[in-house]
Amino acid sequence: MLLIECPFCGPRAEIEFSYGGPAATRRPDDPAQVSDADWVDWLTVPENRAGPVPERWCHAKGCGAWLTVLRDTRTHDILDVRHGA
Amino acid sequence: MAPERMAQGGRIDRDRVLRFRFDGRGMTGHPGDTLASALLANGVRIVTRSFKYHRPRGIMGAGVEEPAALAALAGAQGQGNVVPTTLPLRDGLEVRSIHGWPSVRCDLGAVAGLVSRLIPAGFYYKTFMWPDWHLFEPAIRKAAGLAPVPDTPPQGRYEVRNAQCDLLIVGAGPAGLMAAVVAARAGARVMLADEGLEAGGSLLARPARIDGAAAMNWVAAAVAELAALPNVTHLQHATAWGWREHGLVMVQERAPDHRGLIERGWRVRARHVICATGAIERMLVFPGNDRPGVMLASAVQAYINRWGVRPGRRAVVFTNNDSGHDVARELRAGGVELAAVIDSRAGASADDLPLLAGQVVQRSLGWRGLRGVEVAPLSGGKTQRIACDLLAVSGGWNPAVHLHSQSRGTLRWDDTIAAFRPDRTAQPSASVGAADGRFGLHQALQSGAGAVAAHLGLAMPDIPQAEDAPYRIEPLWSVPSATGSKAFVDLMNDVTLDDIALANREGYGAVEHAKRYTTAGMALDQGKTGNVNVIGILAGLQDAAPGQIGTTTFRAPYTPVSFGTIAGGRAGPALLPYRHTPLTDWHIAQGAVIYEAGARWRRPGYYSQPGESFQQTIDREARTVRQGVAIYDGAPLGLYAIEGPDALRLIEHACTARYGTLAPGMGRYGLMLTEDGLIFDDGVTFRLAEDRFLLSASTGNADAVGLHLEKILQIDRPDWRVRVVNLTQQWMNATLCGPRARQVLARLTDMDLSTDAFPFMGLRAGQVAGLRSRVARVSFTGELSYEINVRQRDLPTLWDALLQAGAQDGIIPIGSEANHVLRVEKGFLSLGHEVDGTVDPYDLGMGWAMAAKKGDFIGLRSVRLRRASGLARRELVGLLPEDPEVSLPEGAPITPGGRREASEGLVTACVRSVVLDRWVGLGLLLGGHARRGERVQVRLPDRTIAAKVVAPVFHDADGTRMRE
Amino acid sequence: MARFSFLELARQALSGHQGWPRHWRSRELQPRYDILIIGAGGHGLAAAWHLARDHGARNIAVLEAGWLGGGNVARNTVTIRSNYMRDDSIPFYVRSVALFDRLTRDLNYNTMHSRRGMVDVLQTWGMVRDRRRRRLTMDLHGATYRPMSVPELRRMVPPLTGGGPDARLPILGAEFHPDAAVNRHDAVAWGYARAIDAMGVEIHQNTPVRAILRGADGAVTGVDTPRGVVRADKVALAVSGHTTTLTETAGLRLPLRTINLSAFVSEPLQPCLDVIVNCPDLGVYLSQSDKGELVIGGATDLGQSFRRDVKQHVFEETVAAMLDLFPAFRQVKMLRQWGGHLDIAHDASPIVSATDVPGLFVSAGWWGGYKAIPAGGMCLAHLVATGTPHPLAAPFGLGRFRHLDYVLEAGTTTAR
Amino acid sequence: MAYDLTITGPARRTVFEIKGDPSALGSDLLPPWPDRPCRLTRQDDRAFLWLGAHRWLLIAPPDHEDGLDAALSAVHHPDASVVLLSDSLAFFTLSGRDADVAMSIACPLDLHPGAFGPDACAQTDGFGVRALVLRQGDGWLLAVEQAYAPYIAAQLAQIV
Repeated sequence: MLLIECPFCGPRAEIEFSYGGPAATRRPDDPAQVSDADWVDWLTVPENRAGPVPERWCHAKGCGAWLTVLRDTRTHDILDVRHGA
Repeated sequence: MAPERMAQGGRIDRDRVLRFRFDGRGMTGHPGDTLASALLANGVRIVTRSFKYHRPRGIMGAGVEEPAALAALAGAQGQGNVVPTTLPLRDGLEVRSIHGWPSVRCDLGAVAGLVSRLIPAGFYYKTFMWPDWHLFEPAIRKAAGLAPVPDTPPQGRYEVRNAQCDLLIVGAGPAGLMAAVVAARAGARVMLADEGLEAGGSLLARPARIDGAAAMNWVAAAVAELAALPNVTHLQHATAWGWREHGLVMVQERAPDHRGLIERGWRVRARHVICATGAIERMLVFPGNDRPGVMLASAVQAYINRWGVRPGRRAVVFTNNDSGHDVARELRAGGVELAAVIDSRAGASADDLPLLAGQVVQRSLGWRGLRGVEVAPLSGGKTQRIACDLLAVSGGWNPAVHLHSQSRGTLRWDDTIAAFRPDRTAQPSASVGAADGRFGLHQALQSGAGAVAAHLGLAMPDIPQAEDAPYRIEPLWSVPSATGSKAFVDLMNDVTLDDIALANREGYGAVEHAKRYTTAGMALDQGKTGNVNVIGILAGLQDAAPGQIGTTTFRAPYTPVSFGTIAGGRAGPALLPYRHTPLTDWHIAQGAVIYEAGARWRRPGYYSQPGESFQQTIDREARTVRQGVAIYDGAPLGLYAIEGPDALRLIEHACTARYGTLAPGMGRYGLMLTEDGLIFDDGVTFRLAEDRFLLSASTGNADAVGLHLEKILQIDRPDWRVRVVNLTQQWMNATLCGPRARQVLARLTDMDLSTDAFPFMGLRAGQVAGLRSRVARVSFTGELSYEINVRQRDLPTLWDALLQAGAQDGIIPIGSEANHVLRVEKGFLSLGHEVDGTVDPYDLGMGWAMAAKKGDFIGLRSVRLRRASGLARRELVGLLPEDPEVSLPEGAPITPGGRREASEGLVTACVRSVVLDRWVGLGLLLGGHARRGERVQVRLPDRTIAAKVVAPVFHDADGTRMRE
Repeated sequence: MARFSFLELARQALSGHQGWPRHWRSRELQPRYDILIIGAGGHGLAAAWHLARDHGARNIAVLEAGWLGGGNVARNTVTIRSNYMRDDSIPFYVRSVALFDRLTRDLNYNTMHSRRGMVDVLQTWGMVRDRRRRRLTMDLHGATYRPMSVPELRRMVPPLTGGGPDARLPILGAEFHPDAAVNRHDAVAWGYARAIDAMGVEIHQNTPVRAILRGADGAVTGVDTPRGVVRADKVALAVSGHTTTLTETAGLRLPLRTINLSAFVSEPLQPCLDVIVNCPDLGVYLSQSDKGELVIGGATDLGQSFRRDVKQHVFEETVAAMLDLFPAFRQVKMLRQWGGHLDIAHDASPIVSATDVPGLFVSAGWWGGYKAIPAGGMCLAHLVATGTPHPLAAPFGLGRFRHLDYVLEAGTTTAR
Repeated sequence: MAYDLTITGPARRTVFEIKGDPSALGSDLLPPWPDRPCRLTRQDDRAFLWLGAHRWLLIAPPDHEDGLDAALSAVHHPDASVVLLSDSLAFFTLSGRDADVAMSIACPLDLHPGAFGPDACAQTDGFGVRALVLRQGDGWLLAVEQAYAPYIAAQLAQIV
């Protein structure tokens, strides 16, 4: 069970959070202007490093903040947590 | 008194007698005994027959390391695979030996030992193949499994507590206690957990001295000091069995002092962990090293000093290190005749002992029990026999690195102690004392205190005075005579030196391969005394250093832990959360069959009446809606207030429809898509004011929709000025539906209910039954319908008022089954039926809900991309079985021509229509929109059913009934 | 290859088992092969076996970063089944189950294959509907579900005493899947390894691939390892969990993420469970091994992970779910637990495919990939040997993502 | 030994959620604004909790509802929402010598006085669902979504 340092609430157990998937780069403002290939890449290809990856967690049972968490997939070490993207 | 109990000594309460039975024989022991010490005191030598060869086995250890003996408890507290060395003796225990038939002393299965040459490691991979494994499997399975399966749940409860601390100290031996005292005095929040029945660790078993007095005096003082401090939680008989990420350590407390509680689990979140887990003695590998009477030297020491039990009358000690010499002296002091000390080290010396340096035990002698040993020089030469009934063996000591290793800490091989010891830590922690390979008593105290001082930034405190006994070792992984005989490296799984050699010869030399091929280290003891021997043996066979061979993974649990302790109070009715509406109890009282619908709400499925069949009930409820008036409990419907200048932008970004054109007081149906362009949810959104909306979500997705909207706002659009507030639990609705709904509602409100004043898709605030209400004219049944929202506390009042006001019109409550019929008749989609996570709005013929003109919204790009590829899609159709009295099973495939081949669609729903008085269905069919009028075949295993493809609506296609 | 049999075992016993040959050899790494398979796990070894046996390929090397059979083939719950939902998936798994059935004979290595069947315990009406849909679609492709009453279920699984009318989720019914089997997972890896070694395929353990090498034309030319560069025109990846780690060295991006899935076993008990019991509503499944251990699996961890560990709360959920149905197991003890990492595609269906890099093939996205080993290996071999997808794996090409034409087995895409 | 624990509830209290920009509200009805996250202030039986970056909860006795509603529901500000949520939460109290033990079974949060002082408040996990936790006297106030009240009551009843 991870211990995630919520910027508002402090360190909290993983069971307080909802997992929101890998953090993609910012959603294009106008997807219609994005090529098919780039859209598919944005939509389906996550960062999958054996190392730090950005992911979203919502502190759903706590303050409700959506967080971007940089977590090392080899160790679970959390390198950064920030509110929002 | 039991025959082998010494006249005095030991930490047992001799004034009290505990009576127990072993295989029917009455025996006695004392408080403070373990089952093992009591059995040994009663002269019991054989307690187990081994797994594969059915060899007799006795008690060899004194704690969790026990490599051979298992027992079973019968009666109310019955359980199998009990390790006698860790079970506190209780009055009335009914103990059985394991795996002996007809008895452990005379085991017919021992015939397996006679054919043992045929069954080396991995033999089953090479045979039992013809004609088929199934021919042999039942017999093999019968031979397997040591313990009977309990047939009733245990009497009592389990619980799990969460705990947090600055320092978790695992182990209350000298190093751990010292660490705890230093940390506690400094004011840190300390948790001390020790697997033993009482604190003291190795000091319990040997006559050590601290500050010039008996070491146990120091232990008692330390325990008392800790007990008096409010910042300390001290648990005994509590094993730290698993170390997870981020400082989470799992502890099993085996005997909590609490009524009705069998065991207690702890989830301990520790800022820092001190591993003071001690060390475990290794076996030595020689022929017959499993014969009852062969014991670990440390266990012999413990039985003499801690339990006042004489494990034999005439002893030989066999060691490769200094610690065996102390045991020899204590044996003599305990009144056991010391025949010889066999030390494999040529340079060993001890003037006070009958030492045979540079010699090894070639083999043990005896039949069921030990009668003597055959001894010879390690370098070869003349053998001699020495009579004895006890052989104390010490192969050296392994730091108990299990927890450190579970935390991802690394290990390194240390030649000076011939063992793996902790190297780098991966989580905030330190190993101290013997767990760190520092086997001296002074070293233990010093490292315990030092680790805490370093962590807390304190000056090194004064520590009590103690001596370090010398520890020198020369590894002896197996004696030369061990090849070609039964010299065990794993007793529980009956793995021999030859098995390891065979595995190595056949290519299974990697330590994980050897383990898996031979099963060494995979039994209940997880190889605590034998695994490093296996590594040493492999190193010898491969001409490598043990450090190059490496270890297998140290996996949780450190010792077996009951499933009850893991689940705690979670089992049973509290397994999963559930939700009640304010009316759930009413529904149950009315005899409704309760379904657990989406989001774990308990809702009525249908209200059966006496004498009615299921179908009759559903028909009655559905027909009442079509012809009269009914109500249903809509409490769980998801509801969100969306407020702020950018409220419209958020809704139009999240939903497919257009809302900018919506007048206040009106609502519009829309879909929510995933970014993959697939339908995720649907619902009606009302505009309350220019910048205020009410968005409804399906019951099952209500929580997910809230998360989704917040994600948009917090991640993608933090600049938007809009708030989302969850009203699902605040406002709850009862929905009044049917052609007479208006006249019933009119009796309870003075709102103008005319269609002009209150049109379809309108929302009006006012009083209903004297309650503050918001009424929405929406319909999920296709009939005139009013969704009356009141505060949660008011819903029962409203419900009663509606039933009373509608009584003269024959109002009834309906459940979700009837709702299903009504929505299918209308072709309204249902999440979980038509919407199975694979469809987009066009597939369902709802392209009209895609307001692309408004610009981008979530899912649009993907829908367009997918549809541009021109791939054929499965589309929503109506299905009329040719025989109106035949239903189409939900989920049944539609195949081309009804052939048994890949499907071209499926039936998503099929109900008995109350308006058409026949079965009607919905389905998803490849290119279905263009196939109306076609005849398709629903394929079942034993037959096909023909159905006609029609438009997916069977009642009031133009919607006048709900609009008028 | 010394043929295994009871007679041979008896003959070897006379010489103290000194005469058994190595099951696979250690050899010099050659500078060039026709085909390189990366990963000596179940899928990689099976692919090599099919390449050698079905396609006559011999000049093959299987490169393994650690010890052979040490990936997910060593850390799963040995559940072999074909109870899938979609026409795209079912035939593939039906074939895999059939190939598993004869694997012991094909390999002359006892995999202890036990076709004991699996029973699904159904506790919500939604799941009853889901299994009916599966049953009816599976029937089209020769896989079987048989509905079963609750009394029949309880007779078949005596320790299943929970789930009564007052339970949190009462049991509503069951479906029996007679095709399901368990076997001995290590034996599968070792049997393939021994068989391909005998056919001349080289297995190189402790040979991690650091990078995939491409030529000026973009096509694969080989791989870089600490033991040197190894050349080949065809490279196939079967490295569950590490697929993207390797493809990124070739500049190839794939819709995969790596997650951890854990399992655990109990202490050995006398036989009490003759079938695999699957409880989809509660998310737990269990069987009993021939050694008597209960082998229990549950849900995956949330979030990506290259750890092979256990998330405590996921584990607790699984145990609580099991105890709800098997309350007497409360006093049974857990003996061991472990994790394994696998990669999961955006649509949660497998990928057996050529890639945009000519000569580079991937077999990935196996979620429950143990049951897919024989057919996965067969299809990968077919693809590598012929350059065209095997019909059974045709739905699992990477091309499907180009048009977002997902194979949605579970009806959901992975979390985003 | 058994636990010394008294449980009351579920009960309703007056609850308002305030979301958005706090400067939009300047009501005299509210206790002072808490100055740190996950802290509360109290005044006249009312507690004012700061529970999220842009989210506050006002909790008051049941009979305060009408007065507060009249004053607060009128607030209409482009950057703030004030919403009556009294019906949304069910409140339980836990008191007795072992109330802390019961909370340690219910909840993973560190509730040690050093970590969770008298003015602390938090939303966290309680028996697997979202729970609001604050101190009340020597014991605890535990609030959950009201639909879960029967479930939580059953869970608490198991702690004996």
